[in-house]
Amino acid sequence: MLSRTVILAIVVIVILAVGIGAAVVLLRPAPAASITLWYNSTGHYGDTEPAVAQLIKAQIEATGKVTVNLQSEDWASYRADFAKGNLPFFLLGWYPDYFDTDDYVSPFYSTAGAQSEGAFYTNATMDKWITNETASVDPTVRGAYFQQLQTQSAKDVPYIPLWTTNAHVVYDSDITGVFLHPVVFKYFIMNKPGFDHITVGTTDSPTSFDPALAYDYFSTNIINQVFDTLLVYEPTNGTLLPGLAAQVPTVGNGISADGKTYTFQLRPGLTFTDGSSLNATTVKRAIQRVISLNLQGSAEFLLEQVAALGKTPTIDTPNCPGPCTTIVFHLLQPVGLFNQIMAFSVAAPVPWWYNQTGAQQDVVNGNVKVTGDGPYSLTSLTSNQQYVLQKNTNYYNPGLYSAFGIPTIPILSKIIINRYSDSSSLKLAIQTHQINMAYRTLNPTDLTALQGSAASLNLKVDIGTSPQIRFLVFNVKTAPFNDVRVRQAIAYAVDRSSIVSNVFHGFAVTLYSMVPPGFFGPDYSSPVFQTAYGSSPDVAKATSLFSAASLAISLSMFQTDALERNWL
Amino acid sequence: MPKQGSLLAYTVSRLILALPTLLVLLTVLFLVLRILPGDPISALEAGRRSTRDIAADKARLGLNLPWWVQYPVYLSQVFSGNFGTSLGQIYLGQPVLQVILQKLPATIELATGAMLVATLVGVGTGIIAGSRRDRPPDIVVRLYGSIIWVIPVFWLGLMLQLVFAVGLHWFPPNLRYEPDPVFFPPPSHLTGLYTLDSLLEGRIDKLAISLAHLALPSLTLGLVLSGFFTRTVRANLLRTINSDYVEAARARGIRERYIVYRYAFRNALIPVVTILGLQFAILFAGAVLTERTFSWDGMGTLLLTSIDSRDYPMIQGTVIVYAIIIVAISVVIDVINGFIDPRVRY
Amino acid sequence: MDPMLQVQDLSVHYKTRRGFVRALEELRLDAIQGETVGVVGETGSGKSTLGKAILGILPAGTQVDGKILFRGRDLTQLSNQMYRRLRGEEIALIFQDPMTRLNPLMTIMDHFVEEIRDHESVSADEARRRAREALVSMGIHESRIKNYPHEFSGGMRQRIMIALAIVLKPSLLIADEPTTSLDVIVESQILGILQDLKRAYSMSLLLITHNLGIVAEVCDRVAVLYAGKLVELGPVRDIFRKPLHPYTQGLLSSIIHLETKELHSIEGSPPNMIAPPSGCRFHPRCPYAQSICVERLPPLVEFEPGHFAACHFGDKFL
Amino acid sequence: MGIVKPAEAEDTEKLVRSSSSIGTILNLLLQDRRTLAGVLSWVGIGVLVSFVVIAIFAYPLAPYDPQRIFLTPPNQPPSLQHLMGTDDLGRDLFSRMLYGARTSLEIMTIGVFLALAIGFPIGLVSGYLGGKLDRVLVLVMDSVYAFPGLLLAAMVALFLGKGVFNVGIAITVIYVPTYFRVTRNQTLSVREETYVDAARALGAGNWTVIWSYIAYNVLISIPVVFSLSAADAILTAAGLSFLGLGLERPTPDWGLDLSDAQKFLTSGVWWSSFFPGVMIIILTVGLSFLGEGLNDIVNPLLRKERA
Repeated sequence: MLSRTVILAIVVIVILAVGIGAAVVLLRPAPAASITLWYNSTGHYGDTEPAVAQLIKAQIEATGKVTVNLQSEDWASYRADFAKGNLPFFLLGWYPDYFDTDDYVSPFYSTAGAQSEGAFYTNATMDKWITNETASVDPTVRGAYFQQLQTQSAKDVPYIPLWTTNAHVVYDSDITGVFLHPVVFKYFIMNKPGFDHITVGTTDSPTSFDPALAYDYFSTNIINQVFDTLLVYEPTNGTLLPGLAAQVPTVGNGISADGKTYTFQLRPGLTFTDGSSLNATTVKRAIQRVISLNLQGSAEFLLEQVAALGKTPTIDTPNCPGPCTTIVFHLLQPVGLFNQIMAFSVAAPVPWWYNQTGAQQDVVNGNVKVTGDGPYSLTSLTSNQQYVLQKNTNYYNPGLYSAFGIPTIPILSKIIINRYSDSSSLKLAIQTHQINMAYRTLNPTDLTALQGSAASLNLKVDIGTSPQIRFLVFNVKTAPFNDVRVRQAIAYAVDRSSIVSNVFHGFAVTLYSMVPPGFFGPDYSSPVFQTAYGSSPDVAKATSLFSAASLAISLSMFQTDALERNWL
Repeated sequence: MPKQGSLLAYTVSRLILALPTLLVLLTVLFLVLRILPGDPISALEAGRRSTRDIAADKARLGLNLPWWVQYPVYLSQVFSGNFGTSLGQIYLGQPVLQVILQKLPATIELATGAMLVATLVGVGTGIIAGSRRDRPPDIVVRLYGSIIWVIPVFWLGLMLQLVFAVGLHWFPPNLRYEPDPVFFPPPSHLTGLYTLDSLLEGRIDKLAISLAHLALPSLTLGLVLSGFFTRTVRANLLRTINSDYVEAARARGIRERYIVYRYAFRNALIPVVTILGLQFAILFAGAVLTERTFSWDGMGTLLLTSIDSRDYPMIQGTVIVYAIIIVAISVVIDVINGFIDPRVRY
Repeated sequence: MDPMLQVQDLSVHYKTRRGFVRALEELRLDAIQGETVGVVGETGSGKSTLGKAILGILPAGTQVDGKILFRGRDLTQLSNQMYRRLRGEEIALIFQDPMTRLNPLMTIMDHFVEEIRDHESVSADEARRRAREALVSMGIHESRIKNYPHEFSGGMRQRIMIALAIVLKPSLLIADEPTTSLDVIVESQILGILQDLKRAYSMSLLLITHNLGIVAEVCDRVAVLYAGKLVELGPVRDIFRKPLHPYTQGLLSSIIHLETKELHSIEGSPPNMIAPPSGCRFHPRCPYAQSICVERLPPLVEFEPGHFAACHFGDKFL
Repeated sequence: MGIVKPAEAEDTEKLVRSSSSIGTILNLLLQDRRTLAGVLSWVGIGVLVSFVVIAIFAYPLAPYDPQRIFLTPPNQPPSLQHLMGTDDLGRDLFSRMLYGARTSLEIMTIGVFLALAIGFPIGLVSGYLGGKLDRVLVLVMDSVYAFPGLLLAAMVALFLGKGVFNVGIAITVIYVPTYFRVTRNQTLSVREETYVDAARALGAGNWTVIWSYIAYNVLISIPVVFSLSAADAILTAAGLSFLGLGLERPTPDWGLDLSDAQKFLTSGVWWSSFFPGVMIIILTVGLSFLGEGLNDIVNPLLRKERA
């Protein structure tokens, strides 16, 4: 019977398929040495991260010497994990805290800074250069130090700079006052005619709103709306203005001649939104709190080391009790950028009742316990969902920007920030006008599409250069990355231009030094990685370096296997 | 025979019968969550040396104890509703049950909406097919029935989003409510079900907004589920239409209309109620995917967030609450079934 | 007296996937008022089809030819609406298996009220009263009228079915194997009830059965069907005494005779109804078959007054 | 056909027929080609066989390495060079789809076959022996069956880690109860049939009885369940990947690719979401058709044998 033959044929095919399938599964070749690259999976850097990670994986694997496993986790865990040294090799980004080239050097190459970046890099010479560089205000002197620092960084490779992103914001075209400020994205100068509030969407999620702990873009940016610092920035650039302080200290007027004493005069009658007083002792107590808590992953080192306040800062409050408006900082050595640091969120005063033994919880028994003195207060906080900023009607300085054509701040009475789980949800929300503004982070494809349809959708798409840099971090204490040859091999292997074109469609710029070119004042940037490793990947060099370091890699293999549970 | 009394007795007996099922399910979950991975915390941390001190977490959760000690503790925790506090960064320190109860209404709302869509579409198409056997409508509906249930629910969600939210602007693309609480203040939190709360508040506008947001997720999940109803209703209807009692009714000269409704449809729909319980399992699984597609802040999203932040107590709590809901629903379905089907109570 | 029911050349062909099933071929049958006619035959001989054909409840797509005259009206020409009114009201049918013939979701009362009010415009109270009456007349206590079908035994359900059938006082009752699924004691009860009813309302009864014992006990005349064809028709006494068709002879000898205690069975199995044998359909099993039986279909011939048979050799058995 | 044999003959025929149950189904398939059920089944078989072929011959069929990144701008629309376009990394989507068939079928095969291998014998024993063991097993299996499959699989996958084999195991857990139920129910009803009693009376041992009669009969209904659960397994695997619990990037996997591509959908990049979705749908619809068709063919068969 013919049908029998057909049946038989089908049965044979099916059995063969099953057998071959099983063989394919079971007989896959075991990988050679393997390393793990970590990336954030929950949209802190937008949803381009998996693509970047895969691209880097492919580039490293092109050497044929190692396989790269990809691992991801949510931002809060990621943040905590790398600070604790749990991530050996990972993707990270950096947004400046203050307006100085030092902010691209100290946080990375100083021993304390490298710790909070999860690199655990330490080099006494680098530390010394940094100290010298911060002490000086002479561009030539600083330039020389920055050059040495960058050159050394390309040799030691604790980080591999990859690219700088473009900042972007998409918003209703009738919203005014939107500016991609390099440090603080200021909601309090925005206006939407006929509206008293706007809703903003983001894919980012905060870690904490305690200035003593927060050290990521979203958290510090909210802190900057809710807390004022002694000094604040102009609306559109990095020039400092008096904030809580009545004026910006200058040499002779607040700064001692040796550059080691800074005196600030607080405005009189300041209070926090809950009515508790804000005076010189409050400021002193807040700064001491940050340093004594020294929370893991926080920006504490900016105060302790960069600002040279030391472990036990000497801070005088000469007219307390009494008006209690004068505060004097005694630095261990001269610091040229102390004013800048006093404008960063870590230096924001907090009420006396803030937890002195640990980070202040944002919500206690359902009540928001984030209390500041800024133009807005955080009145409602639904974890991972919605954050509502409400106008602080008693704001002490509504005329802060009157000289810039903004008579009073804040303008809008409410800013409602909604969190979206991914960039496509965020894009949908702005596209369908569910929200008035999408700020951080839309993916490049969507951005291009939105640019194209902005006019018909009544949206504006602002794209600006961003001071944010993106880079790879090695935990230099962990095998195999404790071997500098492995780090150098990877520096040879990475292909920046393919990341920029393939992932970011040109919405990014290749970066060859942790100091990005052309941002602040004198340009100290030097493309040291281009000089050392070339502008396109050199697979041959990478391969030979990997081979040279192979012993280390096989050791690490052993370690990884011991850590990973192997099922079946 | 007194009906009320027996229904009550039946309800009680069903509740008692549900206990072993719940116990078995909890035991299975105990195995999956604690015994199979050996050490769930380390398994979650999978190779990373964690932020959290694994040993301390294990001690805190009692996971370092042998299973025969863990098991009774686990059960007592479940039955006292004490699932511990969150270890994840987002809900750090908050009681697990409290967080879950905040998210539960969203999932219940979505599930109800989806079940409604599934029942309406499924029963409708099933009736069309069943009463026109082997004619073109039947063939179309049968193809629909065998295609729709294998369409990935997340893919369908994306397509509906693309067409109805982005393209036609008929419905909002995601979330449970307008993100702007100033123009669109959400209904006051009474039950957590936005639609019900709107009604309780007497605000039709809020109800409309809630329903608009509910529409696409419910449609997505409901359509995928409807295939099963289509096929069951069709098969049952074919059975009842050709049944002896329908023939007998016809022989008695009963009006065709009554025969179709009282005899064929009602009898065809009863088994549908019976299988409804099992459909909820598929429904909740689909709801996890749908919640993700539509940024719907329910239990599914909570579970995924907890997995992301490796929040073991929250993962465990969420999964157990799912199990309890499933068992509770099966009891409710049985009681409903007892109410509408006179044969069941014996 | 004019016959109440006249079935003339009735053919019923069911449509199936494999072809037409010729369930009835050119059947002739009549019944006068108050008469009991038995219809006997093997399973698949078309006897149940006959009942359904008269009531017009054959499945959609079934091909029906011939005439069914009821009180002079051709039922096959009736509109759906007219036909529906006729069912239950003038012709009622009792089915073989009472267990599955009631809607499990409706109480007994619901069944009655529905049927009464679908045919007569009476008040609900009146309908309920009549329902109770009908039920009580079947020997079931009226308190049970609110019960559901599953709460009754098979015998009680058959009585309920009979009550439902007679509640509108039809003039023709078709009973399709009414006792087959019941035990012997219940069977005799049910038969007694049917007899009483027939007398009380002077109904005609068409009793479809395979049980010749019942036929002998109850019927005035009997029609024997084989493979959809009427093979013999006549008064009960004539047929039992002098069966003219070999098939009838076979049937009769397959009853256990108390005297001989011998059981004859008919050799072979019922024919394929899609492609029935040529000529006389019984020829493959007929011990007397000749070549003519294969070639030609025997006509129905009146061999005695009122005693018809369709056999080429009918006269040989006279 | 059409001739009723004496009871013994009928039973013999059943025994003979049951010993080639799969063949019986295929014979019926050939017979019923023109009915809706037959058409559905053949379409299903066609789809399944083509995907198996694609999976086996992915290497020669695919124009490129599925992980090769083309340094042209990514997200290229379909063209002659890239039949289905490229994804957000500039990888050839067509090649990834072909290799994705391999991933899907591997997972499905592991999951469904393991589930069959576990659920079938347990169901057989449970249904045949009955008693307390049966009641306990039914309670356990029904409980698991009532729990959302994807969630259970997600838990298992979460604790086992990513990878084809682990996802396969996770899926196994869901379908063991399915096969258990089918096998047990069939066993229960077949057990009551006379020919098993007859065989027992002839002195066959318990296990002989089980294997020679029940097992084969139960096997008739397995292809139906197999097709339907395979379709469901592919969906579940895709769901796991979509949730980030399935496979590790850059494994070519439809669910994962779809999950990564969906974010570009509203910006006009339709192909990278469309094709993975379509691949999943074609395969699952094929399997669903096969299951539906077989169901229509097998159910009357079972009923007939039962009658």
